[in-house]
Amino acid sequence: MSSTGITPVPFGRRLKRFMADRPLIPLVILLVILVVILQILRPGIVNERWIANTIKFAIPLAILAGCQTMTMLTGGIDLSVGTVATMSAFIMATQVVKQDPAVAFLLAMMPAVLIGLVNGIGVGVFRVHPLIMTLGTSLIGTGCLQVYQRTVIASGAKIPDFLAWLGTGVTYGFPNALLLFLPLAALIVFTLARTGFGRLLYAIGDNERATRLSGVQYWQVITALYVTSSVLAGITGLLYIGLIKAPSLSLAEPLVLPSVAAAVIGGTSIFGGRGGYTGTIIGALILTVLTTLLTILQMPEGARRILFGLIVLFVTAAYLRIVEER
Amino acid sequence: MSHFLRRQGWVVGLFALLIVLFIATRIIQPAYGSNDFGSLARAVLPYAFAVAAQTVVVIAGGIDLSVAAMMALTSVTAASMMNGASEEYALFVVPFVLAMGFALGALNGLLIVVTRVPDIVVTLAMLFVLQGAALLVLDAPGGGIAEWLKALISGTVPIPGLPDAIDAWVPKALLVLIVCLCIIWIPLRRSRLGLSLYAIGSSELAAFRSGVPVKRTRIIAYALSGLLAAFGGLALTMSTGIGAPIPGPYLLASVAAVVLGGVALGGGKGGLLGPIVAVFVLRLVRTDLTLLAIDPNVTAIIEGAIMVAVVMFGAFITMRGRQ
Amino acid sequence: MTTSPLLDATGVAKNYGAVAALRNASLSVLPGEVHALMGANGAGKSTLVKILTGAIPANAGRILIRGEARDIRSPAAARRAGLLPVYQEPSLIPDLDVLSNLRLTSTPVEPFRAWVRELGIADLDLRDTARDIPLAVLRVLDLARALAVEPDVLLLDEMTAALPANLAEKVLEVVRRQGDSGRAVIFISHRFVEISALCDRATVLRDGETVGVVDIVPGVEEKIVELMLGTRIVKTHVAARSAAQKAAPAAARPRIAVQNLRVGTKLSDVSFDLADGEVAGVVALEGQGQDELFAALAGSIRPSGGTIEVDGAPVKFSHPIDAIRAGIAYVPGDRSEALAMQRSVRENIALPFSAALRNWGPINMRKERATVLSAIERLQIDTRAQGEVQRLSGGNQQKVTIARWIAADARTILCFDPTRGIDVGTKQEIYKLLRELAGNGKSVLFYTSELEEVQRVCDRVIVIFGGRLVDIFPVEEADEPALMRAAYGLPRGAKADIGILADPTAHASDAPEATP
Amino acid sequence: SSAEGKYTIGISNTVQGNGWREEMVCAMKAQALASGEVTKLNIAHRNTDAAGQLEDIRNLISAKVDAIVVNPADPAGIKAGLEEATKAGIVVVAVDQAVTEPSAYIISNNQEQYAYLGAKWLFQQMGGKGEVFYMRGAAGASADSDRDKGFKKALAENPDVKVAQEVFTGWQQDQAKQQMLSFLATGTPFNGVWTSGIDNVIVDALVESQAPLVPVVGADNAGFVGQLSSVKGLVGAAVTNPGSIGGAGVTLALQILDGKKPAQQTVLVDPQLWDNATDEGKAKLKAAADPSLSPEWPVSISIPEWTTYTKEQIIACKGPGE
Ligand SMILES: Nc1ncnc2c1ncn2[C@@H]1O[C@H](COP(=O)(O)OP(=O)(O)OP(=O)(O)O)[C@@H](O)[C@H]1O
Ligand SMILES: Nc1ncnc2c1ncn2[C@@H]1O[C@H](COP(=O)(O)OP(=O)(O)OP(=O)(O)O)[C@@H](O)[C@H]1O
Ligand SMILES: [Mg+2]
Ligand SMILES: [Mg+2]
Repeated sequence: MSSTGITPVPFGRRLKRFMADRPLIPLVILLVILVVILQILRPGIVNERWIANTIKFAIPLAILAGCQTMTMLTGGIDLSVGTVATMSAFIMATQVVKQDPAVAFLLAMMPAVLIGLVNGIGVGVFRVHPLIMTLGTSLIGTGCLQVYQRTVIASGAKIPDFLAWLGTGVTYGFPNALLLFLPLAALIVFTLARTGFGRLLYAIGDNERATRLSGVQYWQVITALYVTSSVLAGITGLLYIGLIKAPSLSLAEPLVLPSVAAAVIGGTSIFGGRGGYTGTIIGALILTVLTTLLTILQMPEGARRILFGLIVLFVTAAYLRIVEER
Repeated sequence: MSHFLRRQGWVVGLFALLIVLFIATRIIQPAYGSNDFGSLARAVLPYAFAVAAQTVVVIAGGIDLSVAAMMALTSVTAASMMNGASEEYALFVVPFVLAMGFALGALNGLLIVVTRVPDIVVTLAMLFVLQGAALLVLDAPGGGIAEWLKALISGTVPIPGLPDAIDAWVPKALLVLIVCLCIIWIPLRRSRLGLSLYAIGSSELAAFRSGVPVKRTRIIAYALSGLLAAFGGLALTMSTGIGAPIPGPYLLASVAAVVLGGVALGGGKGGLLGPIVAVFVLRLVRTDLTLLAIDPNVTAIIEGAIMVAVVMFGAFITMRGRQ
Repeated sequence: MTTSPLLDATGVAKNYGAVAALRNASLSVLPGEVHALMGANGAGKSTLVKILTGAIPANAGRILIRGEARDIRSPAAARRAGLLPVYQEPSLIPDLDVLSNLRLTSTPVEPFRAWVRELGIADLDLRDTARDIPLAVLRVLDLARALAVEPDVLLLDEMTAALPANLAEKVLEVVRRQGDSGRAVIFISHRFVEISALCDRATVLRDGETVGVVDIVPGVEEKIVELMLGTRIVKTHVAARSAAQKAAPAAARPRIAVQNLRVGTKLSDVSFDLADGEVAGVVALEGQGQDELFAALAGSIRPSGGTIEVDGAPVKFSHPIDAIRAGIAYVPGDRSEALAMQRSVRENIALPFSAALRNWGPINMRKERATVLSAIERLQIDTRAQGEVQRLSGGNQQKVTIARWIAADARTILCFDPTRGIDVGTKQEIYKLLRELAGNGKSVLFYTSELEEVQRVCDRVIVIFGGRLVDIFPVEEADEPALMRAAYGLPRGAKADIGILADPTAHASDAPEATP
Repeated sequence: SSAEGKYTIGISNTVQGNGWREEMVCAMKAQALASGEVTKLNIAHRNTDAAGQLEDIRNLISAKVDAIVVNPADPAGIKAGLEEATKAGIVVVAVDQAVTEPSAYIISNNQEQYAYLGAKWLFQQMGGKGEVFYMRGAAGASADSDRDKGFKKALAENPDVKVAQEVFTGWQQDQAKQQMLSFLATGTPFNGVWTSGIDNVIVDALVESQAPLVPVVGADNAGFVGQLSSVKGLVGAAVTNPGSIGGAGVTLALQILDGKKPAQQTVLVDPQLWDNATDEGKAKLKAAADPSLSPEWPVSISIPEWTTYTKEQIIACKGPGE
């Protein structure tokens, strides 16, 4: 160990360093391993239809996880995405019955913008902890949705054909949702890597005082961020209602914790300053495949949950081990 | 005095808020009496333990998303062990369940330290694991509990030397809460371990350089959290007489109360008193909303708004104080 | 001397990924000596201290304490072995009060109090939270805490770098006495005056290797510098400024005009001008209001009275962005305040480019690269570990904080103690840079805790004491004794010996009000 | 009771945001309004557990209501609170599920029977043999374990029917749909689906992935009932589990307050099964179908002997004094 001469680096170390420089590769490998396990357990399951289904369900999760990625980069978190998505989905499905779809869309996005704005102001101006702020607005949002729900019980709900097409449709084996997702994902990746706004997110998460001294106005960035996050969540809600086709008052709520998990599995630090969106997308895929894997396993529900927890922990730990230096 | 106010100002403010709420309650329902206060104390009990569990880890710079699942697991374990068993058997069950909470909490901490995965993820994974374990113990609500344990939190204790009128305002549940928290918190707060908890929460690097065994302290913080959550699980079983494998709404409530109680989510600051008072405030708000027969859907809006408003107010005065 | 070394480390190596922080360092310290550890920025001094005290594990090396091999894996273990460090960064727990910090490290309170008093801090309240204590005082508390447990080996990493002269003096005194009482002190500093006044021997590190151990005798400085820098150019004194430079023509109106500036109770009634093409020095003891002055000019805090004019127009800054828009950039003394440590050198330098709302869009990567590279070159930043700023050594980090504003082409730079903890070579570069900026018509306001720098860099000197501006010197009159006197609030020309002016605050009330 | 002989009724419910529960609460409000005997409803309606429900019940006791109608989070877990309420002279009626407190009156949907009825019909449709996809509710919920008993009873009567896969939907639409799609992707052959109330998304999943339409048994949710008449080739049955049981609970409470105690403490409302395989069933489905309702709402918005409100009233979802 003490020799400092130039000895050939062992293959294992080289491989590790290679992976550490390209953190996406180990993630993809983990994903492939899960798929292979699935295929071994249920030969034949990995077919075109299954892949399309997996992608369909991974996309809403991935977009919400994108909200988490961006907020987590600044050291925040957005727990209101579930409520926001549910709200816009529910409002869309109920308003489209009597309104023009475009009007319904605008109405559906209104609460998203509003909640994002409130979150942004709370976090950016009043410096409320994002966890508490977004939790609070999500409670308020849920309450408002319940009140709203009563006014539309009689009118029923309808899923606009376009959303159903986008949510569930498959063209040449590719889910139509990709038409929305691919540009969106590209935009997020580009924003984070190559725009001033993206830079600021990383810098703020790393050292907020330093950004202030460089002339960055925290509240502007944070407000823009939370509004963006909310709008993305709203869009996710519309996509999700197209996929599930049943508006309910808790539609997207179950996606919140997985969206945080997907971002973390994808390598974004919850303390801010580190991470990226491509990892998050794979994180979302990993979680979706894992859910399938556990669904088809024959075992008591309790054991299934234990396994889920352990695998999430293992995947994250393994990934960290690989990517971490030394 | 100024030190005291600067440090405890938030808690004092919360106390004032609590008193205002009590007065409001008496105005809304003039018949609100000692029995009703006893109900409040019993309602507070599981929340208070959940919040205490959360407080310890938050002070140490972490967060524990598995509190509610831990409560569910300890609760079903206690309920299924005591189901149909003798009264004396419970004397064994209680320490066993507490030890289990402590050990599982320590496991949380150990996983965080060993895997170096962020605490929020480890405890999220443990949330599923503990929930699963709870379902394996009892797949539906059930089980039983020793009568003496149930009796432990209902009614009041006659305190020698105090007139009955005052006795009546000291429900057993409140005493149990105070005693349990005091025997854990006061020695902790006074010990070097307690300081170490604050130290690693405030600055891990500085703590490490001050000779604090960071890993060990972190594990102990989570173990204590597990222990307190086990108290919470027991409290659930004590009040309902059964164990339910589905976790109750204690996770988010605990985080909210911790923040309302003046404990910074970054760690290193605050105490246990604030969060506990915050729990009383939140529960009393709920009582008032019920007494007022407010539309239940509006209740959610009000509860959310209170949370946001109080925290914003706190943030606002710290901002003012800084300038 | 036949005494065996108290601490003997040989062959210490430490790698961070591809970067070798230490290659082959050795250090041997005898009882009763004050041993200097010297080296340019990034030579590995701090790394060695951290390894010796168990804060980080070494990749290789052997450490003997009193002749015994000890495996020190944590600061706690080092403490048990009698090794006590004061690291380059304060290590009091920010959210605990001083008393709790003492309890945490089982430091006896009374000796601590005694040391604090000894070190020149008279009015410390042990119930104060560490976060609220100024940096310089924190450093002293760190030292007092180490002294209170009477360690065998005291390791001081740039202990005096952030201290004003009066406190630094006390520290040196105390350290000297430690050596005299048979203990050993490892002393890291970039200030030769301190080294020659204090130390018995010096170990010199270069690029992670021990390149020499020398006895401190008069005139050894040149040798040390040679060892430190190797083949690098040695000490090019900033040539006396040319007559043309000196006689910067008084512009029609000053770049910045400060009138009766007041900030709370910390700063009152300060007025001065800063012209284009000039470097104005600010000299003050610790905590005399200079922090507030810089913060107010940088838009970090709002002044409570007075006016600031930029190019003749009155301005009101409510956020640093306002100052930056007016062409005023601020380089704080504490680099952790200015840098996003996990981001790359490039992103840190380019940070101000993205600040304004209209620049949130796509970045022109090629243009940015060119700008950043030229700034890096101009400051000669060591970019071996440029992926993350936190991997740079302290001195290189400091350069990044300045490079940012060179790249942004700020017209006025407020430099707050930019040479704190920087090696001589780099210091020279920074002096040169500041002069160059002035030569290009920029203006610089320069606070320094090292008085000798004033003569090297400044055209004029502004002295602040007790929150008031007490004097403005032309640089010709600003020799060290004169500055020192002024810094203690004495009127120019008074002939008092500085050494006896123990308590600067005692003079606060009767400080004469000098008119500039 | 107040001067005009009118009552205040307290309501405690522990699941929020689910169509069935929302309908139940609306039925309570509508019935309270329609009865004309209630001055005020005092509703505690949130997501919580048995301990939280105890808190709500005790708050209602503090509020001095005349009767409490409760949908128990757990039959045994709220015994203490109900006992205290009775002691305080409050009439206690549990709806939807039974409670163990003997002094409480119970008007409940028979969950075991609910599952048994649907499963029996399903297994008949499958010809008494084959594989069934068993989609349960939320693991650990007491209604779910009651239904499991009924399902297992039917399974025991049909020894040739096997459970191909058992999953917990958590009563979540999205989870159920994903589970169905994953299951379809495995290619496991199956001959029927029994689902615990999350039904329309299941049919959607079958249709979208162009899988063979096996018989599906669900609940009488508006969406599913509509599908039973509209989706071509779908054979299925809706088992009623009326959320309007809440209205019945209010009626029972008012009867007791007025001194008309029922013969026994427990009144069970037995479920009905409407299938689209028989004409009789089809007629019932047609009568029940109500596309204007939210697809999550059960269509049985009233229970003839127990509720007196109109459809407009339950949809308006307004209680007395609103
Ligand atoms: N150089 C360092 N800088 C900052 N933090 C560090 C450093 N080295 C270690 N730590 C932190 O301190 C923790 C280790 O401290 P601790 O005192 O618990 O170790 P230890 O008890 O000595 O370990 P062991 O049990 O292996 O002897 C690490 O988890 C890490 O977070
Ligand atoms: N955590 C780290 N990761 C990567 N490289 C590091 C790390 N810490 C230090 N280094 C590198 O090790 C070298 C030595 O750093 P060190 O801080 O010991 O220098 P120093 O002699 O104390 O310099 P200065 O006088 O500027 O404080 C530097 O080149 C630095 O870039
Ligand atoms: Mg150093
Ligand atoms: Mg350094």
